[in-house]
Amino acid sequence: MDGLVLLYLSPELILIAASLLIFGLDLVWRGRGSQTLGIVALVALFLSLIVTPLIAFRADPTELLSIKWGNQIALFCKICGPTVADLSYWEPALVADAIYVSDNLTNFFRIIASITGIVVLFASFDFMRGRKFVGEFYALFLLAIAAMMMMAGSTNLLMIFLTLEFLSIVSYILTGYLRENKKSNEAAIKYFLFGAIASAIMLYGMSMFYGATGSLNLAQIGAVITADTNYEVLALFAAALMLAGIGFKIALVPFHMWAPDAYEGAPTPVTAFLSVGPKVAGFAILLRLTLQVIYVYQFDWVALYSVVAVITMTLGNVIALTQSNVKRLLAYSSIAQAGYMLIGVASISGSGQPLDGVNAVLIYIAAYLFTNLGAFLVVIAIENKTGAVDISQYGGMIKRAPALAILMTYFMLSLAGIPPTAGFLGKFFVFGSAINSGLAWLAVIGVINSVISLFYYMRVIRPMFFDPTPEGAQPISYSRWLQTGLVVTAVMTLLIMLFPTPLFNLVSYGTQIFGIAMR
Amino acid sequence: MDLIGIISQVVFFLVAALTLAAAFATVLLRNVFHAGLALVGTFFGVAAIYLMLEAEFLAIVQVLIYIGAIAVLILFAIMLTRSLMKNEDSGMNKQWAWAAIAISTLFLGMFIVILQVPWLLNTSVIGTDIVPFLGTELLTTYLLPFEIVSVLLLATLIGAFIIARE
Amino acid sequence: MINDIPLVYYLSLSAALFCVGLFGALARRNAIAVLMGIELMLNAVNINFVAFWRYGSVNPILNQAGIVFALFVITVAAAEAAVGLALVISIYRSRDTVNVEEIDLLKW
Amino acid sequence: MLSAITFIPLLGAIIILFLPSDNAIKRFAIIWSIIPLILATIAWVIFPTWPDFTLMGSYCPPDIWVASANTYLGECAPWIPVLGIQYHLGVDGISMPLVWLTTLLTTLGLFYSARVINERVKEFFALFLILEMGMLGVFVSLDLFLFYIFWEIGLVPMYFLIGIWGHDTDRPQYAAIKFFLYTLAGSVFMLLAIIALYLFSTPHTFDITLLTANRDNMPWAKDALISTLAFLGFFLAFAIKMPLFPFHTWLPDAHTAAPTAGSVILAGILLKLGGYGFIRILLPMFPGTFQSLALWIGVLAVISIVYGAFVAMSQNDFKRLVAYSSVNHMGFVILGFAAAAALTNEQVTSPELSNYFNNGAAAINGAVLAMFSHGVITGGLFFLVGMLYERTHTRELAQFGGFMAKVPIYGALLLLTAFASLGLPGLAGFVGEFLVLQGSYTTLTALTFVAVIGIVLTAAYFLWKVIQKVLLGQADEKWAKLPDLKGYEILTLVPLAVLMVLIGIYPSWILDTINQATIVVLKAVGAT
Amino acid sequence: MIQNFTLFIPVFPLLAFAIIVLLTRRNNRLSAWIAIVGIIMALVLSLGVFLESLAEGPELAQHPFYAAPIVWYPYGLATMNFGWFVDPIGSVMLFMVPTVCLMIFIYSVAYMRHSHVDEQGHHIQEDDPRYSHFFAYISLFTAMMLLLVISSSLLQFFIAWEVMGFCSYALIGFWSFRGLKEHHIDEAQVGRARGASIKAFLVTRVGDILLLTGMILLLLVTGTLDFTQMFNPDGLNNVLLADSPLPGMTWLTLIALLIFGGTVGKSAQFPLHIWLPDAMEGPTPVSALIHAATMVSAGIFLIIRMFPLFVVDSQTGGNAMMWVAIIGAFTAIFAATIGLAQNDIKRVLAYSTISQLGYMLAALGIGAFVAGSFHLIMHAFFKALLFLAAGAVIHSVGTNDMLKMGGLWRKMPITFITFMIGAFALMGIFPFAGFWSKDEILLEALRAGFYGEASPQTQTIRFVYICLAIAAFLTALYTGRQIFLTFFGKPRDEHAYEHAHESPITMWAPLAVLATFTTFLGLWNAPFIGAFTHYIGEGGLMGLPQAFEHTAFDQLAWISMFLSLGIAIGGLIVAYLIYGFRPVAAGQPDPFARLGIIYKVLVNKYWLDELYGYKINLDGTVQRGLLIRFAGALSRGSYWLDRKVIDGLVNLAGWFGRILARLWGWFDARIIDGIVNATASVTGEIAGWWRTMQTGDVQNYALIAAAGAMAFAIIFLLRSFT
Repeated sequence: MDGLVLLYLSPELILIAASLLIFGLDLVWRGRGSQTLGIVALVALFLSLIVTPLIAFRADPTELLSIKWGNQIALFCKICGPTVADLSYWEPALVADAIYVSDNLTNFFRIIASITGIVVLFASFDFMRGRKFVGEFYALFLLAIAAMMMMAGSTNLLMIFLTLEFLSIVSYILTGYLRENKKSNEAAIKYFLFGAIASAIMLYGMSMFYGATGSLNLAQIGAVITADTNYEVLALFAAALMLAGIGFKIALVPFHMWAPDAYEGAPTPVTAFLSVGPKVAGFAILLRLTLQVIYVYQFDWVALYSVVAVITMTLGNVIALTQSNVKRLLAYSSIAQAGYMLIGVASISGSGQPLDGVNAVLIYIAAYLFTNLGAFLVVIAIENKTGAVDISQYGGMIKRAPALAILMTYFMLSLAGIPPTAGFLGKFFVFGSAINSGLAWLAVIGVINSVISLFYYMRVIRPMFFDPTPEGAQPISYSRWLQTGLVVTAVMTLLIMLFPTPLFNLVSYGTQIFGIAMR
Repeated sequence: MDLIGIISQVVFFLVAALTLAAAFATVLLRNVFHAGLALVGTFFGVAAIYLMLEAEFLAIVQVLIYIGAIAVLILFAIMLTRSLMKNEDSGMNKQWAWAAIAISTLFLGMFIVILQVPWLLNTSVIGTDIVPFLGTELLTTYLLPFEIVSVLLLATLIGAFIIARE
Repeated sequence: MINDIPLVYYLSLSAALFCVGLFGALARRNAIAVLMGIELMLNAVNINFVAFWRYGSVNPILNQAGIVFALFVITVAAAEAAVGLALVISIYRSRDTVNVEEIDLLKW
Repeated sequence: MLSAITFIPLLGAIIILFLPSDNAIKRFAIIWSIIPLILATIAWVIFPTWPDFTLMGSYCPPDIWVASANTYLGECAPWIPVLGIQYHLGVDGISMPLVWLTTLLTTLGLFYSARVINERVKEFFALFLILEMGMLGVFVSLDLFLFYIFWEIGLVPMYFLIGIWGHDTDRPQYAAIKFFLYTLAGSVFMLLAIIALYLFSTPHTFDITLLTANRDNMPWAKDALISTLAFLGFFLAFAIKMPLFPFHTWLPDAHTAAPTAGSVILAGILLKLGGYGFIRILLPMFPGTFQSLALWIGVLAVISIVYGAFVAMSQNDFKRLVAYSSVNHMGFVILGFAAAAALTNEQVTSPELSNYFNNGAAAINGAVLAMFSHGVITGGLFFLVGMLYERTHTRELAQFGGFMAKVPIYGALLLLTAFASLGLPGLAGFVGEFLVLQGSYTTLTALTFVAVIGIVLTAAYFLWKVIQKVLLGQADEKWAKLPDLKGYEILTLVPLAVLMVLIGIYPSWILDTINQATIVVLKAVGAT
Repeated sequence: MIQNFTLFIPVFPLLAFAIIVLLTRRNNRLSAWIAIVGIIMALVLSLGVFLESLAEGPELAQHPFYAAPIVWYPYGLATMNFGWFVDPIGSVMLFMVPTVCLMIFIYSVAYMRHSHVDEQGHHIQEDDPRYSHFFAYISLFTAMMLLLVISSSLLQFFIAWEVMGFCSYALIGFWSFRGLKEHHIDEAQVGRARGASIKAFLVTRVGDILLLTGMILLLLVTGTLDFTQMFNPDGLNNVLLADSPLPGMTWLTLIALLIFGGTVGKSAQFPLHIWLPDAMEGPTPVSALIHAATMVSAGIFLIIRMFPLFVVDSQTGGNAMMWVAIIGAFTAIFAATIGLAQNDIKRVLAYSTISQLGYMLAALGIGAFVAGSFHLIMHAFFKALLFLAAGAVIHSVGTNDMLKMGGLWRKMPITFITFMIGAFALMGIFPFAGFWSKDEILLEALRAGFYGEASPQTQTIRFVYICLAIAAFLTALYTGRQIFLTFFGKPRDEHAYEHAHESPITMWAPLAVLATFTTFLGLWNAPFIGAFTHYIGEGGLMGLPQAFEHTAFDQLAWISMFLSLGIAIGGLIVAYLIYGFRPVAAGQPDPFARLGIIYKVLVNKYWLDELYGYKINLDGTVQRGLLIRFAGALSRGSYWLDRKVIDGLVNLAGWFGRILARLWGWFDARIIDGIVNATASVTGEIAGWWRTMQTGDVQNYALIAAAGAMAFAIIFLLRSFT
């Protein structure tokens, strides 16, 4: 494996190296200087964020700045060896043996993962002040982000299983991080047991695929299955079982039951991470699985995904109506948002139009990322100072922390999909692609759901503006880090709506390899 | 069918029956410690299956790690949580009936798929020892997963330490 | 040896073992028993992989994907067991029970 | 010019956030809201000489340039090229008066609230200016995507205005969320319709002028199912906002709960967004579908008229009565649009049937003028109700009486507004109603006989409930020391009163502007 | 060339109105003067135009003074223009209206000063608290009447018509509110005025919407509302004769009847007459203004303006004119009967006005265009005179009730003389105006009914003649009764009698002027002079050039003249026998009451008020009857519908949700009893219900997940089999 190839693994390697460094430093400083460890983690994440475009660039004289977001693919495969292939489009044959691919989609998710990491770190600096095992927390968190990135890049059943388990295990540890807190413990054990069972079921599905095709690589499995239609039984049966594992990660309905409890129990920064990280990586795997393996049986998986999407949205939105704990409400809200994303996946039609399912999912992910993290940042800011987690305790927030109240309103509106926000753009694309691929009924149900969702999003805002401030409540101050986090997420939520072209370029670059790029 | 074939079939059924019995025991025995021991029995059965499938290295790994490490770990955990002394009544929870029904239909489905799907069948004889090839493959093709697993184990080590430390 | 015992036997054995493991995971009250169930399920999957490798692969010597996968499954199972038991012990320490049904502080 | 008018209020709102003291905010807000009023007046005054399509230093793709020949003060800028979305603003004869009315009512609303609102002043004025931006945006945007965004922007500030500053006796929070949910439920179906239009138009576009211009060779127009569904999507959103009969139940709650300035804007402008939608989107883009459904929409309109009047008659809360009167008046507007839509193609195009064309144009003129004058009249009415509430702290009609003697100036203005509202000729209400009737007798003759009964009912409930109960009869002792209107209150009402009389006596100063646009719309309708 | 300034005629009173309202509200004297100056300038200009049109002569009918410069509003490619239109009958109206109004203005300067005895017992003369308002309203009223007379388009006509309706509402309701300190009017009067004003406005409003509909249908069918273009021959013949949506009726007939509906509302004809008697609650000059000079005559003037429409309709077989005649005649006799039984001096005159209006409509109905218009002009003068005189009586005696008066001729000689002149004119006694115009109508009716050639209408014209004859007799009877009750016989109320005094000069001067007009104006159309007939009749009608044939004063004319004179004097004699011979003593019931049931019916005005459901009692309370109670119920019903049904859809869903929850609870109590009470809506119910799926037991979760995965896998399995 020559040095050049390592370049295409650099984001993950940087993060892993940084986490090892943090472990080491923590050992040496024996618990002091936890703040600097945080800074190290932040620097590592920024580094990986900057390195990704560097990998993606490819000197192209024809382009304006002679820089083209090329699509080299670093393949780590048996036959072709760890070589760098310069492909404009993703032929399965070429990448038949690849275990791990660092292509456009991976780069897209690397950017998303590193941004998630940065924002969640902003949130956790405050939270971690004065707790034990701070160094370990940051190190494990970096590993989790690395696992996310690797999940996006893996095109091999083994790699998918491994990275998924890696992310799960680190998440279990992070969820159970507050040892003395009963809820955190319970959340961790529940998350662990549910996750272990789900991944076992997924494993069984994977073994089925291996049995039928003799290979672990997605592209090869896809080729074999599309070639011979009497594999349809196996393909769908195994895919359904695999959906258990992936569904668990994304928290789609039949597999979502762990989410509300885990979100409520886990420390809030970890909840923020859980609500975005695994969900987004899960969609990366779902995209690869759908587009490369079972793409030919369009009727089946469209039906499956639409049904699951409808149940997920409706159940998520409806139950959220009666929640009074903010974290639990946001849990059900993120389940519902997963439902909207699944509409995008269900309406993938390869029509090459901008309003295609693939673009819709990636845009929705970007929009959801900033909005949800923003909302969690506000929750964290409030919880850090007042420990309030229930909506009723949010009384008169407009007086105590006007900026927080206004931002929370903005984020809630974005989640509900009210226009001047990124959430609206995401929903617009998702419903547009649904109509475009003939699933108009799905769009209608989606739209009704977003109206229902407005009700509980407004329930969060109502006490802030209308209820009187509880007596003896002094204004809420929050650290500079949280401020920067809030500013970043709010500005991005607005910018995505007002000047979406850069995001569209990134997304079309991301989907280029599937030949459904947005011209 | 020659004599060796019959013998091997008999041996397979014997081993399979033993493994399944041990598995059922693990699941049904009320006393968790006895269940732990039954689990060890199952692991031995699985190791035997590997031997029959000419994956000797894996059989040894199974015995060493599963029985040596994981089963022991589980037994320690049982002792640590003193559920040994407490004589719990039936180990089943309220929903075992529903679970039984669901799982039997799942098994039925799996069985149909197993019978139905045209699995790849190219019976080739393994002459030599495959372990060195396994080694090379591990360090060439599957080098990346190998590294990832190492980091995973490190993380687990530290994580378990954080959570369970006194 | 290979053609005496058809592949289907192994697969059905692994399916049975998987279902027993799943039943153990879903029906047992003790958390550790659930863990045992999970281990059973993972073992069943390993049997599956090794069987497919032995019967299915064109060149079982050079292409030992099944065995490699089994190996990784074992290691991950070990890691999972470690974390799982750590969690069980910490739950036991704070709630003095490992009965899964009683761990329902977080609901509705 | 239009971008300036739309975004100056937003700039004002942002500046307000940084102003220290309350009355600094109040003074600033009032002065700041006068700027868009002046700009709108200038735009309207130079209307006859409007350069046909001035490109304010912005580039419009050629087909959009051709299609928006009849809109003025156009501004174009590429916004989201991937989806073909243009930041395309433009104004024509129909939207210009409504833009002007928005700026006027906002200035008056702010001017009045400066004296009345004293707690959480900063939020009130900031939200008010954002609301103004939302409303102005809807009237000026010619791109469906932009239209939808401004449509929704208007909702949030109104929700807070009703919720926070509403009268706590009328469950303001319930009314606020009901308003928000009703309008949102309608507008999300409009979103689906917009997307459907985008997907099924040959050069994928959101541009209103483009969709109207070459509507006939667009796939969505040819396919009956899509055009009907899209039509119903838009219709639902506008009918809820309008409010048309079955969808009106949010209006009384929202009105009674909203603060005075809030309900002035709610009745004055927000109801007109629905009407504007009818004339800008439904009529030009779906003439065939609208024509086939014109009778049913007419029936709903007439029910609104008669039903609104009857329910208003049984109210004993002054504000609720005025709210239901809005349902009554808006019924006429929709009747006008339905009548214009019911014109068959050959009636619109053939020269010898020009009588039908003229009456159709009268219907649209009447509807748009009715919207404008209803904005002025009901704005005035809500101010009067607010002023009465400030003095008597009750809106119970039964407790008033003999105020004509006690507070003569207030009495005179209420008399003028009430009679304008019930459509006395010589005042604003009549001209709009007469034109609508002129148009609707042409096509929906039978329905109009019932609508005309509505006029008598309107007169009945206004005289009976408003003038009889409030002004006439024997004054009660407890109102002995009732103060008459103060300076600022009179100053708020004078512009509206002058407008009412001006429109009533010589309506052609506003109808010239509207008529120009109506002819264009009707010709476009007949183009098939 | 003065006619170019006709548009300024209404401007002067309008200007006066604006000045009074905006500037001189405080100063009563100044406002009165401004109003009078405004009306005088209008009168001067009108007389100028009148004289110029007289000079122009009869062919003014075919090409009148007309211009429509003002573009009121554009609609589509056409525009609606306003301007002025003066034809012969228009010019005569221009002469009559300002003159009578001027008299009323001068009269009301004094009338609006109230005298009352305060605690110390001495008289205080003070102006009405809203003195200037009164003059503002009557200036606006006159301005609108003048605008109506000169309007060139039916829409302009309609606008003036409706604003006049508003002014009548305001003036009738002039005393409908009272400040805390004011005591010039009592509680009952405030209540009655309040009821009367709204009744007047609403009833006329019903008439107005009929006119509005007719007007718009006319605009729809002929494409224009301009008087000059409306009656062009081809427009009238082909377009209007197409069949209208209503069966068996052409467009022309439908429009004509709708327009006549407007007149019925405004001029208080039979079905819609109930508002006029109650409108007496307003100050007397207002009653004079409304019920003599302007408002009611506007209704008749509308029929006169639209007469070509009616003529063509009757020529082409329509029955619009026949209906006008029948309703006119019936109202004449119907109102006259009620007039007999009224004790309020003003109500008698009110019913007499309704009856006389019925006369004019009957004349127009049988085609006697000239006679009808002449009677309109004459009636304006002598009815204004009667009202003002009655006002003088009330002002001095302090009460309206005739039973409390008697023998006033000594105390108020001038009022007595002028009242007598007016009464004789009303009865149609020889030298006075009424005689000539009423006789003319009876003559026309007689000639057309009995001596003209047989035509489908002769039966109706005979019926009309008989009604008019009886009505003439009854008119004489009730006028005589009025004279004897008020002026002759012994004073029945001592207090009222000694309180009575002659009215000041500003009040009796107008009476004198009107009296002179009443006596001499009749000669204008006397049999041999016939100047009026020549001027109005010769030119024919707009669009119908052939003139009204003017039959010489033949021997039949003599007979009908004596016949009508005889009827009038006979009525007077009968009245004298009942009331004059043995004057009614104080406290004695009205001798007419001896008729028993007939009297009761007439006193209760045929119980029409109760039928309509809006009877205003003497004490000012309003007795709600059938129609109004029905409307109230309907409105409460629709409000309930609005609250419960439509708004309740959401709550209804909540109710449905609760049923579902209870059903579920029945067989699974363990889960349900744990539910937090769900929100109102069904989504809330379901949410609360689904929420409990989250039982907290992770194995439960895992089971659902496994079952889900298994379900998907099995479904796919089954699907791939089929």
